[in-house]
Amino acid sequence: MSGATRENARIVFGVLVVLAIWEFLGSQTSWGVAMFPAPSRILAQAFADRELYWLHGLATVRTATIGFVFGCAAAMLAALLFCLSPSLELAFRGVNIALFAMPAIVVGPLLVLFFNGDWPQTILAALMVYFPAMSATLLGLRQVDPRLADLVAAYGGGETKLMLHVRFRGALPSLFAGFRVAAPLAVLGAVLGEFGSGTRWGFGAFLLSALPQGNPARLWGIGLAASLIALAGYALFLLPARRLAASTSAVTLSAVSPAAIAVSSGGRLRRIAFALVALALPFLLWWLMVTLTKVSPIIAPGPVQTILFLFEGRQASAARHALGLALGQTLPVAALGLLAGLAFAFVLAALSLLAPALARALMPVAMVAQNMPLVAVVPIVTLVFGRGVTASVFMAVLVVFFPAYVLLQQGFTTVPRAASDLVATYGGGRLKNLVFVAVPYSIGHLFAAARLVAPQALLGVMVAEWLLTGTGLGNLLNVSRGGLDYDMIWAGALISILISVAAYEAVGLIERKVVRR
Amino acid sequence: AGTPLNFQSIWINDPEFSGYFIALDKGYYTAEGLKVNYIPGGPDVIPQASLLTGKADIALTSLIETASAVSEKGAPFKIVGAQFQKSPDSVISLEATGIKSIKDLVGKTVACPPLSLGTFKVLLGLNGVAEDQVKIVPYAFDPTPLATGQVDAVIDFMTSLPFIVEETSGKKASFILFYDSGMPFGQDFVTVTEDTLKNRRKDVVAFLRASRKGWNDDFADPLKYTKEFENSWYKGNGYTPGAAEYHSKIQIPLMQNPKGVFTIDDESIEKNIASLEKIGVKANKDLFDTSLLAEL
Amino acid sequence: MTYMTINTSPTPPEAAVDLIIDQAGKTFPTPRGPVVALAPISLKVTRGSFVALIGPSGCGKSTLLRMVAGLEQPDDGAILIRSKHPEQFRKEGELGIAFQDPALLPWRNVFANVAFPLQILGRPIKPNNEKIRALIDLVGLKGYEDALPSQLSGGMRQRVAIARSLVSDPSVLLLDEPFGALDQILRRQMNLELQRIWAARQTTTLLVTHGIDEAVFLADEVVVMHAKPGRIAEIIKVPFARPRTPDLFSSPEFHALCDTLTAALHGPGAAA
Amino acid sequence: MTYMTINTSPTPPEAAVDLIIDQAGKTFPTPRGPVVALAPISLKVTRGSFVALIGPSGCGKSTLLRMVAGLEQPDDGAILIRSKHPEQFRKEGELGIAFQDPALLPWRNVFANVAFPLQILGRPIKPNNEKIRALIDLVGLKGYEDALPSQLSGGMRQRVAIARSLVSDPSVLLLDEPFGALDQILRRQMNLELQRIWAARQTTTLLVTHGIDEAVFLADEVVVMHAKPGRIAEIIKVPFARPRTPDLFSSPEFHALCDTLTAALHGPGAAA
Ligand SMILES: Nc1ncnc2c1ncn2[C@@H]1O[C@H](COP(=O)(O)OP(=O)(O)OP(=O)(O)O)[C@@H](O)[C@H]1O
Ligand SMILES: Nc1ncnc2c1ncn2[C@@H]1O[C@H](COP(=O)(O)OP(=O)(O)OP(=O)(O)O)[C@@H](O)[C@H]1O
Ligand SMILES: O=C([O-])O
Ligand SMILES: [Mg+2]
Ligand SMILES: [Mg+2]
Repeated sequence: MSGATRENARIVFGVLVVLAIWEFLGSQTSWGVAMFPAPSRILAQAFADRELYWLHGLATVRTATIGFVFGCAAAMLAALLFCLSPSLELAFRGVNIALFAMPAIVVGPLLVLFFNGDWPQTILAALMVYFPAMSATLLGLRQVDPRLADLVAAYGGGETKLMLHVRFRGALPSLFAGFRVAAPLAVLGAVLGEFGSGTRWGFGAFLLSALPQGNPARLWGIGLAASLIALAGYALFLLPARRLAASTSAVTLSAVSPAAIAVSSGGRLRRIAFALVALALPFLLWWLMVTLTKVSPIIAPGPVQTILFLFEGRQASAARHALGLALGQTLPVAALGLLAGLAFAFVLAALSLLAPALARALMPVAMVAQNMPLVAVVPIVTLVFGRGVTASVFMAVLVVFFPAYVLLQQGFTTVPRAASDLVATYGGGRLKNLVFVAVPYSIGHLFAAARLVAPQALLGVMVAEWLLTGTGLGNLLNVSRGGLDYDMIWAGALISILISVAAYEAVGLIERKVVRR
Repeated sequence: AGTPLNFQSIWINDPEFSGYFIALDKGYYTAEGLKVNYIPGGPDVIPQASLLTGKADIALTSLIETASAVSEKGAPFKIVGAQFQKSPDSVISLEATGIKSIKDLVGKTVACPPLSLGTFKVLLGLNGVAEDQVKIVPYAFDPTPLATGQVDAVIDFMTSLPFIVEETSGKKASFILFYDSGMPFGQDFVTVTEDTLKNRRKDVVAFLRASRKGWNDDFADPLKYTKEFENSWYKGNGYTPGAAEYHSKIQIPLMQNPKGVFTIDDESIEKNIASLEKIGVKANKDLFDTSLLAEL
Repeated sequence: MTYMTINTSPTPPEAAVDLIIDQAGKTFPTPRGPVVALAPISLKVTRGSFVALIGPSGCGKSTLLRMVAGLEQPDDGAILIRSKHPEQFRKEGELGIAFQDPALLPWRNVFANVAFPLQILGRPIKPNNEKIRALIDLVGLKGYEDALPSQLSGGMRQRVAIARSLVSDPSVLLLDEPFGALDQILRRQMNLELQRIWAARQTTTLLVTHGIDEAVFLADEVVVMHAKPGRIAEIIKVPFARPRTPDLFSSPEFHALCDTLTAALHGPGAAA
Repeated sequence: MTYMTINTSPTPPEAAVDLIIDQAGKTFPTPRGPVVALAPISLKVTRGSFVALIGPSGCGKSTLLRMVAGLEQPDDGAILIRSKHPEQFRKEGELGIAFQDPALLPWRNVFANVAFPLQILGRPIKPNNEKIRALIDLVGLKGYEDALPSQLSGGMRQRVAIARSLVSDPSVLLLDEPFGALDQILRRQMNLELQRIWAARQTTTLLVTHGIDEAVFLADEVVVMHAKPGRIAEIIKVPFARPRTPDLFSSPEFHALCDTLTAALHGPGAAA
């Protein structure tokens, strides 16, 4: 039996043990019966519900697929444009982050207002997909081997030829990493959208209707089924990506670090100028949208109204106070969530180098956890972590780690063999390879991952606040929508987006410091 | 009238809306010349907002949100009827916990939806309980914490939860209506904008009339429709037949009024306004327009 | 200003000048301060001549070639190929280049790598199939058309790059140590082939090499460079008649010239 | 089974064998079918001897070196260094290697690239500062300690790789065409330095080279390989006394041996 087979056998054994323990806890303990249903019960319930699974599942798959296609198409197009014109990327950075960092609790109700049918959840899925997929693709397009760029230039090829013949092909593994991020996120977005939008079909709707029925086996079954669909989406793009990565990484090491290539150039003044444009553009688009659609200002206040809400009139100081209080609760936890999420993503990605079989075994578990609708796991999370900071950070990690993990793992797989060979000849094992080669080589991916996590962490904590702790910005926004207090909602969204942008830029600043020494 | 009447519901399809389903299925709306387009609700669906964007012409809303939108944001809403005379909002607990009145919540943990938090706190105050005497945690529609004893009580509609908790935990559950504890509110108020009221008054009246017919059918034989809708309107909504039956029956007394379902009169308006005042929401009688009911 | 002019042996007075380098130098800014890769140098190369560049490691040979290809901008001065700026000239598809590092596209097999310049130049591949195969054959890689770079040895990769530099039938050819990873037998073969191709097409060729014998065998003139700063130290004409045959390698005149060149390389100003 | 044994000239009968290659061959599976990079070969190298490998491009020299370093597994047979499997042996930090490609880590400057093996081996850098600087000096890169690979010429990069291969004081040294990108002057210098280091530390050395003169100058024995399939054709002893000085290059015996080697390379079984 080869080493790999033996390791796989050990993992199968491990999985069986875990299942057995789960079965025992889920059927023999009172709390298990109530909130941690045994696999057998989940399966039995799912079998009884099979017709519903079919109806709801079909809707979710359709919504997620359409959202995936739209989101990825937009991501690819945007990445292409941003690669061709880094200035454009700088200018649109604010819009990009805003699209990504917009809390679902805020977007959901708005989408439901302006779109009919399956569109709200489809658009939510596309929105969740867009930014991570765009980031991954852009990273791949940018990290072109300078030797190949020289070759194209020497034959008179311009940016178009370079794009066509080198960048596209070189970015394929990253594109597939983007797809791998996007597929589960599309499912998550669809489920989240269905959960809120009042649609009748889809796992989100199924979940919502199952939730008050006190039937944890059904709840977990729905969650696991949604996770499996997400996992299938992930796996779909994993196999071709593996093959692609092998044929894409250069045989020899380029003299230029790939991360150094992707770091945007330009003087400080230019960067500041574009940062201002980036800041202004979302406001401009916001104003345009509000003005053109002529929506009631009660629901869609423009930028001016929102700023006035915060700084003028009787309610301003009360509003600022409420927001300040909420932020004071949310921000520290979000910072923790960011670090914890990144750390978890890093550990998981590192395991894919250090203990590939273990990583293969952990991956589905982590994916299921990430895609398990949070509402379904609230009771068990509460049981294990309570309702304090730990629980919030845990929920944030669940929400956050996945895109970061995929990007990191992608970075690790593009390391040219020549570099790993060097470590091997000096007796270095996987750990040294990770520390001395894989991490520095894919430092660009590491920072890209951190930039993704920064806005996500805030969102994750807000979800936890809404479901678990009833504090902070997440709770404030949730409560405000009941009171139709859209001024507060937009103000809160605005502030959370500004914070996300700031975090994103801070990561970029650190990257520039680290990469260009 | 060829223009459809978009009707925004307040929650996902369940027995809470049987009357409308009956009216739809039996063609009561069509008979009135209406083309009603039923839009289900959900956690992200804010019916008042649907009215404001024009997505809906008529909506079921909660009073607190509607009233505060009118008084604080100047929203042009009018309430033309109330589906529930008494709101099903309740404190629900296991009987064994011994919570018989709001006072008994002292020292207990209560799961409360963030949206109801303000109301609940006032309710505590009205019953002489200080806020910090009760531990309040967020509630997200899941009865598991109650069934497992993670919390002592939850704030939710009593229309299905007590049944479900009894089924799953095997223990008797009980509820205390907010209505009966100093907070008399109605629920699922039929709401329109002033524009709609002006331009489509006839349609709104017709809607109320047809809907009332539907509800009357339901009151006459709730179980018949529960069965009937199991594979149509309710399909996929997670209810067991038992829970649906329980829901259908228990809600009827909360809706019925000698003058017919949807009735609002001076007395109920006063009660509702008084309750609003208790939680600090200003409202006056103009919020309600009872003249349409008079035309039914 | 004086030019160091290089002509093919019996120069007709009107011989066109293909390459003019006029006081072009290159200094790289680095965090540790500017590095002078090449002091301003001037050079003229007439059409169809074969010029070899030799000089110690780091003396700016690659930098010079990259400037001629328009991949680096000279700090001052100018570079003109056939009266055009390099950026303009290379668009015409008349430039062939083999870098010091083979720079193959890892996802393309040998055939597609050799064909790559044609694609960049927007020329069709199909009609050139035969030519591509012939070039692959020429560099001894027949049978490896479908192999990926990762499946080739170091010398094989370099040979792919040589074939690629010739595929566009360039009229100006820049070769940066193209035979560095080849054994002597193959190297001699490639020298002969290169001479044949050059003669047949009158390709103006700049060859960077560390092989003094190779330089003497192939070139009309050998440009000897010195380092610190990189500069042209001397230009030595090679008087041997064309076509040159392998017995030249064993002729005493050949050895004498090689010795002269070795001395020039060692010359008084030559830094280690 | 017969071994081709290589010994340092006056072999004491008990001379330890550092490297045993026993019927080790390597076939790469490719989509186009298996490629025999190396037919099963056997070879013994005694401790402290210097062996040069020469052979045409693609004959399996790099593959052989990579198998010795444990980077490729032989299909069959075995390879033992000091009675250990390569994977085991290299952990001891007794192996030094310079690949055909310099493989510098682009984010590390010259100093840190040279120091890299020490870090992998878990040895401290500080106490070795002087040694690292001396090695950088040895390869002529004094003053470039802080330069990044992208700021170096091709030959300079290769020299960094040479310095790196020596930094761990290896007792077994594998060098894959380390001087390919160097000019002849520097190459001779490096040849002499390599001989000095080898002699001082009795480092068992395997050197892949295309320079027949280099092979003869440095090696105790020259392994001549042929291609298609890659195999050992002949092993030729080099009888010249140690230490060898540059005048050896001009001695008639030296030239005679080089001619013998050239003939062996061309030999009847040598494919193009
Ligand atoms: N991008 C760069 N940044 C900084 N310095 C550079 C850069 N490119 C080259 N140099 C420096 O310029 C000098 C000349 O480099 P070049 O590559 O032209 O040398 P070369 O003659 O081709 O040497 P070799 O024979 O080793 O290839 C070297 O000292 C090198 O360090
Ligand atoms: N990973 C691989 N996959 C398939 N074939 C390979 C692989 N590595 C090497 N080969 C083949 O094995 C043969 C020997 O390659 P190797 O690199 O050992 O040659 P070499 O003697 O070092 O040549 P050179 O002097 O050109 O570097 C070549 O024909 C090459 O195509
Ligand atoms: O259902 C949620 O994942 O929030
Ligand atoms: Mg060079
Ligand atoms: Mg090799």
